[in-house]
Amino acid sequence: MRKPFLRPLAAVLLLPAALLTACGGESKDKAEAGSGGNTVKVGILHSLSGTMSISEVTVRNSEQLAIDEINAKGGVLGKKIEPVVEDGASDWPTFAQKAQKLIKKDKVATVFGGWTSASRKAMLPVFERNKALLWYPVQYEGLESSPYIFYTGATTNQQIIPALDYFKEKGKKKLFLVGSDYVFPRTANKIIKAYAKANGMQILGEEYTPLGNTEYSTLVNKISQAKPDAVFNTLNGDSNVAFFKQFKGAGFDAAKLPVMSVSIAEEEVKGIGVDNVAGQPVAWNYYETTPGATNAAFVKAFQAKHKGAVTSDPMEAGYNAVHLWAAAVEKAGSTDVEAVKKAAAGLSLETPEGKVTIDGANQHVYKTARIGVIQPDGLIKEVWSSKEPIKPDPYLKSYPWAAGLSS
Amino acid sequence: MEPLLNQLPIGLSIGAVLLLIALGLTFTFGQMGVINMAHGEFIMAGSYTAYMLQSRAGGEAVIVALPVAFAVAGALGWLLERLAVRHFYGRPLDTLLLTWGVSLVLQQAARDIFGAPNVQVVAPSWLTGRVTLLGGSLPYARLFIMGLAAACVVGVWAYLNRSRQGRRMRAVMQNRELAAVSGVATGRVDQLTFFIGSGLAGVAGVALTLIGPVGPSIGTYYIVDAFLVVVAGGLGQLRGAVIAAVALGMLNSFAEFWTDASLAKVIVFVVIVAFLQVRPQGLFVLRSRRLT
Amino acid sequence: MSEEKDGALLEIRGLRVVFDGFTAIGGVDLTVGRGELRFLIGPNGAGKTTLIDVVTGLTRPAAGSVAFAGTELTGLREHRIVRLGIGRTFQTSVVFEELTVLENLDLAAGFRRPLRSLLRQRRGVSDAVASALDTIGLGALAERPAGVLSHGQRQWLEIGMLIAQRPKLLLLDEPVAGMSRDERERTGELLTEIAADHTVVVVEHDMEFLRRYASQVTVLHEGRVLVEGDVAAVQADPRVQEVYLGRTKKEAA
Amino acid sequence: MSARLRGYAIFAAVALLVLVVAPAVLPPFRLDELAKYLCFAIAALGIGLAWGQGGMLTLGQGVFFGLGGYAMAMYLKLHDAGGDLPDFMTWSGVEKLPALWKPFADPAFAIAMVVVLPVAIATLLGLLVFRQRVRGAYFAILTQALAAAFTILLVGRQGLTGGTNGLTNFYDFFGRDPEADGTQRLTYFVTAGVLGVLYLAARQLVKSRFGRLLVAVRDGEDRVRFLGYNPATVKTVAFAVSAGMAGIAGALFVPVVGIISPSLLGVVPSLELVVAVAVGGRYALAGAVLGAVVMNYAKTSFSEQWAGGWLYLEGALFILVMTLAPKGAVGLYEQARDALARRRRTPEPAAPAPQQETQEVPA
Repeated sequence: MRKPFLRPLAAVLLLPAALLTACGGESKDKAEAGSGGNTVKVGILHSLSGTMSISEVTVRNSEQLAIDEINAKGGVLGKKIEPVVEDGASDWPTFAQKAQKLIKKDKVATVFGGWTSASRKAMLPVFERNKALLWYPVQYEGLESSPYIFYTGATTNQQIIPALDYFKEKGKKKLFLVGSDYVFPRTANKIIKAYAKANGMQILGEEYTPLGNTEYSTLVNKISQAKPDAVFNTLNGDSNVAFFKQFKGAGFDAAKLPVMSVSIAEEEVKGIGVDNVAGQPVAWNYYETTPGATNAAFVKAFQAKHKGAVTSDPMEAGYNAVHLWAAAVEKAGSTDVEAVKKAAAGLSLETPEGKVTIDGANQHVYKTARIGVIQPDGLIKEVWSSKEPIKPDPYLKSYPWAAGLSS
Repeated sequence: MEPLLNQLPIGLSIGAVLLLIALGLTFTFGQMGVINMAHGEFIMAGSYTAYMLQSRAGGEAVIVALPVAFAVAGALGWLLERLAVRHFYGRPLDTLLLTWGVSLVLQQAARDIFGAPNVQVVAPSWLTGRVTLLGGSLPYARLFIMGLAAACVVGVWAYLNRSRQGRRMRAVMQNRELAAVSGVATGRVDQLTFFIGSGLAGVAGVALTLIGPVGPSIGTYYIVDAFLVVVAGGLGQLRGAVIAAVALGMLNSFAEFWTDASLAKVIVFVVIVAFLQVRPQGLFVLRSRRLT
Repeated sequence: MSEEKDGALLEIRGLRVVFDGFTAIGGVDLTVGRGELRFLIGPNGAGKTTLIDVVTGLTRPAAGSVAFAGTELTGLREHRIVRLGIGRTFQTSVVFEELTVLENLDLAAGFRRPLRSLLRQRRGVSDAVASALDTIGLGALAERPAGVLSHGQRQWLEIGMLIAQRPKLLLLDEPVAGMSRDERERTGELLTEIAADHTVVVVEHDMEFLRRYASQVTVLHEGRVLVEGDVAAVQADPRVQEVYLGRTKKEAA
Repeated sequence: MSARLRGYAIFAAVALLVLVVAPAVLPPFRLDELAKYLCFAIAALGIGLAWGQGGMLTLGQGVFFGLGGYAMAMYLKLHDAGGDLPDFMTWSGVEKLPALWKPFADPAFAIAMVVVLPVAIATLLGLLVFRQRVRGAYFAILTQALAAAFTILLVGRQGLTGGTNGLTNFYDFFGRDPEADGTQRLTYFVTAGVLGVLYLAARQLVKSRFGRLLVAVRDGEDRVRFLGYNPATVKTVAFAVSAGMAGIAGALFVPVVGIISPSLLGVVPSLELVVAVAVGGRYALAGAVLGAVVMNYAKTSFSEQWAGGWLYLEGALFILVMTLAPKGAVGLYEQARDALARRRRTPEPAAPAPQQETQEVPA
């Protein structure tokens, strides 16, 4: 063998190792310079590329807005907030690794980030082991309460259960469950089934489709055969577009068969096509149309930066997360994780969705549940609300019918 | 029994979608052996063409867009053939990877031009109704897609079998060297083949706006299915593609009806692998005596 | 090779091959005895190569039987047939250009080796390979990749690979096509040498080559056996002259 | 002979760099990243073997990566649960440990499965597919569909597999905290060591008679049949070996990154591995390793700077490599080396060019 196999291998490992070395050296300097100066570093970790970027970029924008607002008022503890933005690339392991980078290399005071359950689950051990703080801004499936995560989106008893209460009030007794095949829909449907059992409702069908699925005629046929009173929809992303187009194509609309969606916010309505979803109910804690001066200011500030953009629930929850963290830091007088956690317990803040309070026991927030109806202009109008903030109960301990769900 | 009967037209309409997205591949993959991973992005180009025309043509954009999308996607395909693919004939695996690179670039370009979120294409008002068939309803949009698929098949068949250009194309496919010696300008034929194959993807893209999302990643949703149709149907076989598409559509429809959507996809894959055990070259094979 | 010189090695009976309705071979009987050197000739489309394809398993016959030393070959897969002791070359020589001449031969000699020896690196040169290398006279090029060989050298390498397989029956498909005069001469010598201790069937077009090296000849025409006999008799046969010279002269050239 | 010695010397130098220099100078976070790249390099090595040497373009290598990863993660999950149900099963509504999981409580079984599962599945698929002479583009598409189907299956069976979330949150990696710097350092060394050993083994395989046979099958599968070998067997073996390597890579990935999930094994990650191999140079094993490390490094650092740009870069790089340097970086290096060598000994008629330029992979 004349061909030296090993020589190219040298080039292989030398090059990146050299690059990494260079990088490493430089990063060490940076980290030391950053942590001691007169700024406070925070991490922002969302998918800026890949399938989830559509949604997550908007949250990054609202978090950035909150940081700008705080900095305009002098920052926290007299120091400006310096965001370090990382891309989770819609890939869960990347989230874990980037979280590690933010904590270990950038030594950030806290991280705001994540959207999918999977990304949160991937980051969770990183934050717990390193005793670092994550603020997670999206409604999720509950059954979790990490001491190092603050959950500013709704848990199930602040979104799913109120939506069911609404259906119950409207006299809907026969439900059909449609969801994308992943954790949130499966957990949500488990809760819905338990609720239905306790409240004399019937579940006529439960169907899951792969993420990114675009063929819904069979599913729509199954629904029309089952003849439910209402559909509970936990589909995700592009599947919603295909589902609603084909649902409408088969002759269904909100008057004939309401479809309660928990993943469609103002952002998504445009892509689905307003005429396909107009009149359909959705369940969230915040809408762009939510009344109040705080929201008016938020919407105005956001749209000043992003022309023609809408504001949605997760964006607002991300915006709140930054403000809540800043308030806790001020209260604690330090960015130290344990001190911030302690100060955050019971902390209240006026936000676009109204007054929210952090529940120290599980680090979720009290939120008002709101059912909205999609308007022909693409915005969502509130038609029902829980009147006052609901105490977060991620394990549904206060619901007797839910016993056994979280065991 | 009735719900089961409903699945028949549904299966047919899924088959029509599969056929529409795979038809272009019977040209590029079938006739030329080029695995064009950017095929999905040509579909996307067709969808965005409909979106762009909307502001001018309004509700009829979908109809106006059909020929325009054919031209736009076809031009993209032609460009791809001229700039890159033609250097790769005889190296199908390399083309596969090359065109995948192209597909990445096109996706990101769409994201930068049209934005990452899905956009809305409004269907013409006369396509919003439905007919009742076998106790279930079949939306006009689905009927339209079936009709379009049928029209494309007839068009392609006529082109391949009745026109001089088409006969040349088939000659080049069956024996490139011989065709070249017989005075067929194989380079021209290749360009045309690629143009038509990609153009058909554009037509499919327009049709898909009626039932699916319109966004930068839609190509990735269809590409694997499209190739499976061609693999099951047999290389370059129009007949095979039609039968395979309808069969897979039916299989999908009934498998999903009895199980669920996730399992249906797995079942389709298993059936195809099993099928290839019986017919490794797909449904229809052009027999030849050549070694390799 | 010490085979008994009597009895048939290859027996083809009633062979029919059909391609999409076209009958390539329409009922051929052919017997090749042990130790024989048999030439198969015939104009284009006569079915010569198809016949070899059937024997080696590349083409499935529509009807008929092919027996090799008493074993039925139809339906067996190619490598099984090779393992029974039948080797062939192709019209357009196929050698492995990335591999050296020696590696090509070594590979050909290898299928009888135990499986685990495959995982070891080749050390030294086995007897079969050495003698094959010697026979084809490419010793000087042993360590060069086969890609650099000339057309003639490739054909010899293919023949060498065939010998290295130690087959009982060799099927050569147009071994001198496209060769220069010198190369033909060299190939002819090679053929004589091989035929001394192998049973060989040669498909050939080249009449001059045939005259010089053939003994027994079978003439195929339109999928059937036209004539069989020794060279002189075949050449003198008017039917042969008609199919060769009467129709297209260039084919006989 | 001297080339061979030099080869060993360089291998030793690389080993020194990877095993001594990098751990000494890199901060733990970067070292962990490098470990991740090395995992991908192991999988790429397998692709180099199957595709570069054997001509089988496998677009479903993520499946085998996943099988290895899940086998390892299932053990870690059960170990953490300590007799209870793993956390994700609780919230997926699973009440009893599924039978499939039970044997994975035994670490020896789990580690064996890391290799056995991918090899078994690849062997089965190979026998089915190669025996029927499904190859080239058909094989590529089938493996791609396999990757798609496998991800859907994993995601759909949440109670069994953790669904889209995958398996994560491990507290105990063979008695150590997987997030601790010390453990990460250890997993780095283990990964680097495994890569080194597998590289040498793969190289030995390539040089063996089997390796020569594999190249022969790549360049002329039908011809090989007439040498008395069954190409289906040869290909199946190579495919299974490459699957086994992917499995090992996946298993190492779990402690290194702390998660295994369907997003790592789908169509795109599988393709990206192949891309890396092509960029590095598919015909040399070192090229595969080089490609995997460099491409993944580039991806990480690029997405840190300019997220959307990575797709452009990856796509463009790929188009350029395929058109201008189909043999990848290693091919360019060899060309440069040969050109240099030719210039040095000027008067002598140049040695025959290193094989033909356009090397065709049989369809």
